[in-house]
Parts: sequence; structure tokens; C-alpha cells
Amino acid sequence: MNSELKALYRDTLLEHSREPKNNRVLKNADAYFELKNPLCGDLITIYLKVSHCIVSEATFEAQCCSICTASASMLTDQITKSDIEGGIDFADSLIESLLQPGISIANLENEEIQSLAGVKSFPSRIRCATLPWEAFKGAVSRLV
Amino acid sequence: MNSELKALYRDTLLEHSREPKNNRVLKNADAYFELKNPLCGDLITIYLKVSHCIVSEATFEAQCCSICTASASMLTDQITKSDIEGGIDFADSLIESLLQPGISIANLENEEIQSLAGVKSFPSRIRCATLPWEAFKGAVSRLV
Amino acid sequence: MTDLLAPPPIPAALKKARDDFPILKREVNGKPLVYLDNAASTQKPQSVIDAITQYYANENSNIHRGVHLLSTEATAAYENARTKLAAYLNANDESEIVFTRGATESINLVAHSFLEPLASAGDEILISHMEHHANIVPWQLLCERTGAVLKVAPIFDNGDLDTDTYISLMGPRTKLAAIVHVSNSIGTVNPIERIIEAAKDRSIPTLIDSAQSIQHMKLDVQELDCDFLVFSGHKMFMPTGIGGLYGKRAKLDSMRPYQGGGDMIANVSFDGTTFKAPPYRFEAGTPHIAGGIGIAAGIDYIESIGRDLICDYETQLIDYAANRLKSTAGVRLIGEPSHRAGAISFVMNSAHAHDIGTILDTEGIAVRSGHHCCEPLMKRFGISATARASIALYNNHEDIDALVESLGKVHQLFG
Amino acid sequence: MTDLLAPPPIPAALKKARDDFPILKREVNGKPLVYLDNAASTQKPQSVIDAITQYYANENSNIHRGVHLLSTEATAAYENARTKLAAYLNANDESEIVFTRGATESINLVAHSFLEPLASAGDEILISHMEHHANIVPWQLLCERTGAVLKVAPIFDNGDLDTDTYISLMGPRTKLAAIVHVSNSIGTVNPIERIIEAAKDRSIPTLIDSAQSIQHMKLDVQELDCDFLVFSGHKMFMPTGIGGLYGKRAKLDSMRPYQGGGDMIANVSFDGTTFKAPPYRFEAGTPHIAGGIGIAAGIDYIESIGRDLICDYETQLIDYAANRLKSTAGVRLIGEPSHRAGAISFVMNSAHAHDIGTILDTEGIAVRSGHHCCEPLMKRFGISATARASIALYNNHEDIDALVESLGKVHQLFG
Ligand SMILES: Cc1ncc(COP(=O)(O)O)c(C=O)c1O
Ligand SMILES: Cc1ncc(COP(=O)(O)O)c(C=O)c1O
Repeated sequence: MNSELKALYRDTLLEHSREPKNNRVLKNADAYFELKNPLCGDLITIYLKVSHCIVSEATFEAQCCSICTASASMLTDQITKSDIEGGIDFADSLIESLLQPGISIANLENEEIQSLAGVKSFPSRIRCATLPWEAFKGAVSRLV
Repeated sequence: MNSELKALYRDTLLEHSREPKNNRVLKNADAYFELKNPLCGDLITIYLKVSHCIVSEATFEAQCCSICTASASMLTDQITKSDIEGGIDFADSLIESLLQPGISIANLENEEIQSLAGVKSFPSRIRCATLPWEAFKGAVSRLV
Repeated sequence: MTDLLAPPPIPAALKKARDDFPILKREVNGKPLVYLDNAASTQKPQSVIDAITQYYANENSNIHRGVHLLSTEATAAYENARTKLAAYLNANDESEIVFTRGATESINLVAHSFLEPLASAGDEILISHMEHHANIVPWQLLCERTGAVLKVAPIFDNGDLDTDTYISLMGPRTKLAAIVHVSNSIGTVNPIERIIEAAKDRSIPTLIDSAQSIQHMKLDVQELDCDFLVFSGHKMFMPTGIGGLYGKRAKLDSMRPYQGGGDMIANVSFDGTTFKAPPYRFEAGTPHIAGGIGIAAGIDYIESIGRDLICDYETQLIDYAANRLKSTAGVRLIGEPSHRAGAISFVMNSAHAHDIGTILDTEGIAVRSGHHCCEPLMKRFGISATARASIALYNNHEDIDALVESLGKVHQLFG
Repeated sequence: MTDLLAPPPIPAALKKARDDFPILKREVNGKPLVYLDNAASTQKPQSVIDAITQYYANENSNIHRGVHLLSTEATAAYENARTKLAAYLNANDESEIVFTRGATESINLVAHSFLEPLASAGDEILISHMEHHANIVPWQLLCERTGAVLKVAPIFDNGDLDTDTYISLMGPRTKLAAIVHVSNSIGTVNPIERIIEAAKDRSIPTLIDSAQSIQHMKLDVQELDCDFLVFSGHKMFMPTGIGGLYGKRAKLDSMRPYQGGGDMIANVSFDGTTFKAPPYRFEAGTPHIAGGIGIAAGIDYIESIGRDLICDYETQLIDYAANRLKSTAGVRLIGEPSHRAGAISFVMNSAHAHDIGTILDTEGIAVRSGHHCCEPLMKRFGISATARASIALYNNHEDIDALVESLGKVHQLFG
């Protein structure tokens, strides 16, 4: 296995994909958002429960690859208990750092999430990593 | 001027194109047929007056090149006073001999018409020579 | 009893053929390229590439309207491609071959020029559950415009078409029966002879999507007696941006134009415009001339090897591949049709199709991962994506072996 | 006073450019090729030919749906062409560039996806009398389907558009004002800035047919502020079978799909299908990938010389040609527009356009003879055909001189 591939499939990422956290439908969600990657058919739904601008619960449901699953698992972990605005900022800077060749994602605090950085050597997989974060933003936009 | 060009623009042909015979509308025609070469916009109409299966008068009107004009001029000459069936046979064998690379047109009696043979070296001009003959066939098909 | 896992022998003509494709000498990620994505697009032999280069470097000119030599030459070369395609499909006349961008445009052309004027609310269009989006969406758009209804025949769990039901869905209001000949995602070969026969009995026009069969087997449109047949050049060793529609002349004659513009008109005037006879009526504007010339070269190439030989060998190779994949740990085939050509779809217990694709890629192996433009079919099997290996004449058992070996690594990684 | 018959000096960049086009080294009928049929199709520089060869020999793969390297590379190369075209036209965003087969398909796309849903019986579409069939027939077909009416603005005897009348024909029911930027048959440059301005004042959408201007001058779609602009690759040194449509994003967003199939959908299901955002919504099926790559190479080529330099030089050369032809015995120009680009049409007293074309061809000179897909314009001038000389950046005064000399021979022969 070459080194880029090793960097892509780090243990942290594989663990999240094998045993994803918060991988279930949230029946009483305040908002949810379904998003699809039309290139491959990957499909993800993010569910949010929110009170006083704080995410009290975040879950997801997906038909997707290991990277997307791991990314969603980390996302739900990251944003639970955080305030919405902070979550959006985090999502924005993560998406940007994955899309822009120049920017590293080292400056994001969450170390687990840094294991997503491996996709940057695989352009066709970047969208797999960003999809849950885009869905999260979609869900937030639906909150009243 | 190269030899093929000389063979194309023989004196006989140029004379017919400069002073075409029967180049007029036939008011009391029994049938007429307009035909266009959509590749270049050339347009020709053949008019026929017929009695007892003999062409008594044949004329044409055209917006076309020298070859088409000369061919039409020769056509009206050739078919006047001939019986219709013979005219159609003549048209068919002329068209075939112009279209088929193998066949020469030497076996057609009319010597003037043999001056059309030059088009065979200019594939894009063959239709110019056949157009009047096709229009003639169209006009015959309209006779009652 | 034959050994199902014995690699098929490669005929001499095909051993040599591999050298004709320059891209197969390329390395990908430091490994020799193993190209198993042929259902998406095949590679091009040097002779096709040369024909294109030669055209642009020596003959380039617009066609159909010039008296100068370049134009006459280009016109002859382009029309020669039509003649060759007509012979390749054994069409009755070369005017039955319409050039398009590919299978997709061909189907859209039939939808617009043939079916739309005939379709009223409540009329039916019959397709199957295993169609490519190209043979679904144009009909859905048409249904939206006309009120016609799309009827979808089911498939069995093994990926075979439920042909009886397909035929039983042919009714008095069926205005077209369209069917894919070979499924691009699961490789099923459909019994189009039987379908066409049944449709003819009921006077229903037929359209065959041969995008995945024309490069793998002999097709004879007169024997088949279908009304329309569509295909793409880029999937049969030819350039991108060109493909075709075969249509019975009587059908084409009855059809309205598709796009409007130069070259498809007899007369243009503001009082009224008249149109040329088929095929030109359907070919507006400057066509993809270099593409046509590439089609002619591509047909020459295929014929120089022989379609029967290609078909025989490929059948053995795809069966070999299916058998090897079936006995690979962690791999599950999607669709095990009774008659297969060209393609195999599979999933793995642990790794998603995308992950498989990425890992294979680092080994130099190109397969496709995704829904293969067959979302309804994917849904039918309860999945969103598969990995797909698809072959062409230049593939051999070593390619399959490399695939199987690398899938072992995937299995290891994802457990 | 400048000497009207003095040949324009050739800038160094363009002197060298001639060597970039392999076909210009060819002989035709034993004479060096003098290619003056550029309005029909331009020749291709080696760099464009190489880009195509390179693609087929090393990168060929289907795009947009693959995770393997070839597919990723091909997708990037194809999308790079879109980015370059957007920059070339100064579009606001690359999603405003839709790839099509060429100008003809682009206009048909606008007719189907933009105008048809808006057009009711009695609505009007405005064009001019000097349009190419591509900017006439699609609207006629649309009028037939919807009951809309085609309004045609007249032109003056010198071949200039009667712009005042064109503008005065813009009314409350005008749903689109379409106009050719540069006439392909008589070379008139139309005042599109004024026309677009007037249309905007009346909230009428505009379509510019730039098939004959995009290769001769700088175009800035944001400055022009037109809604649509169409062009063909093969007329701008690029491959056949590819071209484009620029459309303002807001307009494109409002439009229904064109062809249906793969790659233009978000979701396909038998319950309902949803479509992608522009430009993909309008690009169904496998595109002409090699064509896109050729577009990128072609733009690089043009930019390496510089559009301003090309435009300046060509203006001088076409004026030189017009002046020389005007003083050639037996020659009559058709159209002497106040502002000319690219093309000159002429007839001779004695020889028909076809005869001229044939004789010039034996001298190695390629011009076009016919109606140039502008039958209404021909009728306007009371003729059925012209001979047309049209230039590109590699032409020079020697080409014009050769033309003029050979016309002398025609005059001699036909008297
Ligand atoms: C002014 C103009 N518009 C449209 C077209 C049509 O272009 P194409 O045939 O490449 O679609 C042409 C080409 O002849 C043209 O000159
Ligand atoms: C079965 C089938 N039909 C239609 C198509 C569409 O072909 P294209 O994208 O070349 O138009 C494809 C190609 O993916 C296919 O596999």
C-alpha cells in the first residue's frame, strides 16, 4: 500500500467508518437535511436537535463510502454541544481547507478530524469528506 | 489552365452556357418541374410540351452555373422531337454514366453531350450536370 | 467438466491487438495500467488516433458545401464513415444511419422527432428496470410534455429481465418499446430478438440501446428488424463526441426534424422552409467531421480482427472474471444473469465501491465505482453503488488476476 | 492619403504563426494551398492536434464519474477548458459556459430550453435578414410549434443592417432579439452594443451569434451584457464537434433541461427525476471530451499571439482584399458594409460562383461557392450564390494576390 493511501485510510478514519458514532435516525429532530453526491450516488442525511442555539443532539444516516461515513461520524461528535454559529464556522473552514490545495487543515483543533486530510491527494474523494458538512449546513439553514 | 480543367470547360460547353438554347419560360407547358441543388442553391425548371408521347417543345429557366446551364441547353435540344420513353432512357443512362466512375459516356450518341464528361474529374460538379436531367424526369412524372 | 477458473487462451490476433493501444503502455501510480473501465469508454487504437491527426493536419475542411478539393475530400471521408457503419450493422441503406453525439443524443432525437408528435396523454412508453439514465430521462421529459406514461418492466433477482412481463406490458396504447441490449452495469444480455418479435406482432415500434453490445457482438439490424438502434463511438474504440442512430428508412421519412440549421434544409425562406430527406434532415450544422473519420478507422480496426473472434474470446474472459470474483473473499456479485457480456458489478461486505475504486487505482487498476447512471437498478438491489469491471478486446486474464489480487488487499484493509 | 492597394505588413508573431499549421504546407492540385475558406472552418495548429493525440494516447477516459486516475485527469482537463472559455469571454462564472456541438446546437438549445416554455401564439422573435440558417430555422420550427411569429429586420443595399428598424421592431411581445455579430457571407459587423442596449431598455433577452466574430476580435460578455452568445470550436482553430453557449447564470437557472440522460441529473427515479444546476443540466451523456481538451489548447494558442494583434492585422488584410477585388476586372462585391470582418462575397459577370470555385481550386485556392447557408440574404441581393473569400490569422497579402491573379484567369476564360 503506498504512502498516500496509508495517509487516506488512517486508523482513526477506519475506526470511525467501521463503528460510526451517532449513526441513526433522530425521530424528534428540529431539522434534517438530505444531500447526495450525484457523481457516485452517495447519500447522507444529517439530523439536528437544538435548544438555545446549542446543538443538543446530532445524528446521521447514510449510504456512502468509508470516508463519508467517517466524516459524518466525526461531524456529529464535533458539533454536539457546540453552538450553531461555531459549528458553521468550523464546517466552513474545514470545507475550505479540504478544497484549497494550499491550505492545510492543521489549524483545526479537532485532531481526529485531521485524519480527513488524506483526501487532499485524491481529488475524486474530497467531496466524500465534505458531503456531511454541507448537509449539516443545509440542516442549520432549515432551523426556524 | 490544367488539362482536366480544359476538359471540363470545353468550347462546346462554354458556347452552350454563354448562349443557351431554349432558355425561357414555356407559358402553355403540359408539365414543368423545379429542382434545386441544396448544396449550392442552384435552381432549374424544365418545361415540357407533349403531344402523342412526343416532346414537341422543351425549355428551361435557371439560376445556375455554366455546367448546369450548358447541360440544360443540350437537354432541351436533345429531347425535343424525341418520344418520352426514349428521353427518359437517355436521361437515365446519362446520369448513370456521369455518376459511375467506371462507365464512360462515349456510347451516348449525342456528341455535344459528351462534352459534359469533363465533370467526372470534379466530383463536386457532377450534380451540376445531372440536375437538368433529373428535373426533366420530374416533369415527365407529372404528365397525365 | 471444464475448469471454471482456467484462464481463457488469447487468440493470436488479440495478443497483437494489445500493442495497438498506446495508452496500455502507460503506468498509473507507478504500476502498469490495467484498464477495466471499458463500459464507460474504451481506449483508442493508434490507427484511429492517426486518422484524426491525418485529417486535421492534411484534409481539414468543412463538408457538403464546397467545390474545392479539401472540402470534396473531407465530404467523401465523412460519408464513407456512414457507408461503413451501414455495412457494419447491415442496414438496408446508408441513409438509415444518422450521426449524433452518441447514444444519449440518439435517444433524445427519437423522442423529439419520432415519438413526441405521436404521443398523447395516456399513451405508453415501455422500458425496463435496468435501463441507463439515457433510456429513462428522455422518456420522462417526454411524458411530462405530453401526458404519456412510462411503463417499467421488472427484473429478476439474478439481474435477468422478466421478459414475459415486459411483453405482457405491451398494450394497445404502447407507442414505443425501448430496451437496453446489454446492461452497462450488470452485464445482462437481454433477449431482444424475442422482444422485437413480440412488438412487431403488436405493431409497436422498437428501440434498442446497443451502447454496450455493438462493440462486443455482431448486430444485423435487418435480421433483428428493430426500428431504431442507438450507440456511441467512444465506447467502440472511436473518438468522443460522435455516435449514431440507426432508423428504418420508412420511420425516418415520417419524422420531423430535430435541430434546425444549415445542412438539414432543402430551401430556407421566410415564407417557409423545406427539409432534406433523411439522414440529413436530422443533422443540422457542421457535424463532427473528425469524429466521422475516426468511426471509419475504428470500424476498419474491428473488422481487421473480426467480430466473431472478439465476441467468442470476450465471452470466455467475462465468464472467467465472474467465476474468479465469485470465489474472492468478501466479494459479492450484483447480478448473475444467465447470459452476460462486457461488465460485472460487485460490492464488498466491508469496503464501499468508492473505497474499492480508490485502492485499486493505487494499484494501477481502473474500474468504475458508482451507480453507473442506473439509479433505479441500484435501488432495485438495495444499494447505492457498485464497483464495476468491464472488458474490451485488449483485456486478458492477467488483468482479471491483477484485479482479484488487489481486491484481496482491499479485503485485508477493511477486514 | 494611404494607398488602398498597399499590402499590410505582417506582424512577426503572425509570420511565425503560419508554420504552426501543418496543412498550410500542403499542395493542392500541384499548387501550394491558399486557404481562404476560414468562415466555413479554420485550420488547426499543431498544438491543438497534439493535445487531441496526447489525450487519446495517454489520458483517454470517461469523465465526471470515476475515482480512478485517468478519469480524474480527464475530468480536470475537460473542466479546465470551461474555465478557459469563461476567461476568454470574461464570463462572470464558469458555470455560464455550456458545451454543445457548435453554434447550431447552442441556438437550438436556447430555443428549446429557454424560449419555448415562454412563447405563446402571437409572441415575437426578432432576427435580421442576414442571419445564417442556424439563426433562422430553429426559430421557424419554434414558431410552428408555438404560434410565435418571426420578425425580420431588413438590411441596406450595402449590406449594413438597418439597425433603426431592427430596434423599432422590438415590441411588447418580443420574447428574444437574436442577431449575428459578423455576417458569415458578406462580412458585415453589426452594432451589437447598440442592439443589446436597446433590448435591455425594453427588457428583451438577447442572443448574439458570434460564430464569425469570436475568432476575429475580443468579446467581453459582461461588458456586452447579452443574455446568450453562441459559437463553434471548428471555426476558431479547435476540433470539430464542439462549441459552446454562453448564458447568463440567472437565465440558465430558469431554463428547463435540453437533452435527457446521464450526467445532467441529480436523482433519477421512476417517481420523479431532478436535475443538476447549470451548466451540467444542459450537458446530457458523455461529452466530446477530446473536443473540450482541444478548446483549451486552441485558446492557449490564440492567447499566445494576442487577440488585439490578430484583430488589427485581420482588419487591414480584409480591407486590402476588398480593395483589390473591387479593382479586379469582372468582379462585383456583394455587400460593401461600413465595418467588415473576416469575409468578402463576390460574383463575376460571366462566371457563376461554382465555376469560379472550380477554377480557383485548380490553382490551389480554396474559397467557398454557394449560398453560405444564407438563402434569404442571397435572395435579398437577387442572386443564388456567391464566391466567398474568408481569412484567418495565418493568411497574408500573398494569398489575396494569388486569388486576384487567378480571378483574372477566370475572367479570361469566361470572357
Ligand atoms: C454566422 C454563423 N452562425 C452559425 C453557424 C453555424 O455553425 P455550426 O455549423 O458550426 O453549428 C455558422 C457556420 O457556418 C455561421 O457562420
Ligand atoms: C447502456 C447505455 N446506454 C446509453 C449510454 C449513454 O451513452 P453516451 O453517454 O455515450 O451518450 C451508455 C453509456 O454510459 C450506456 O452504457
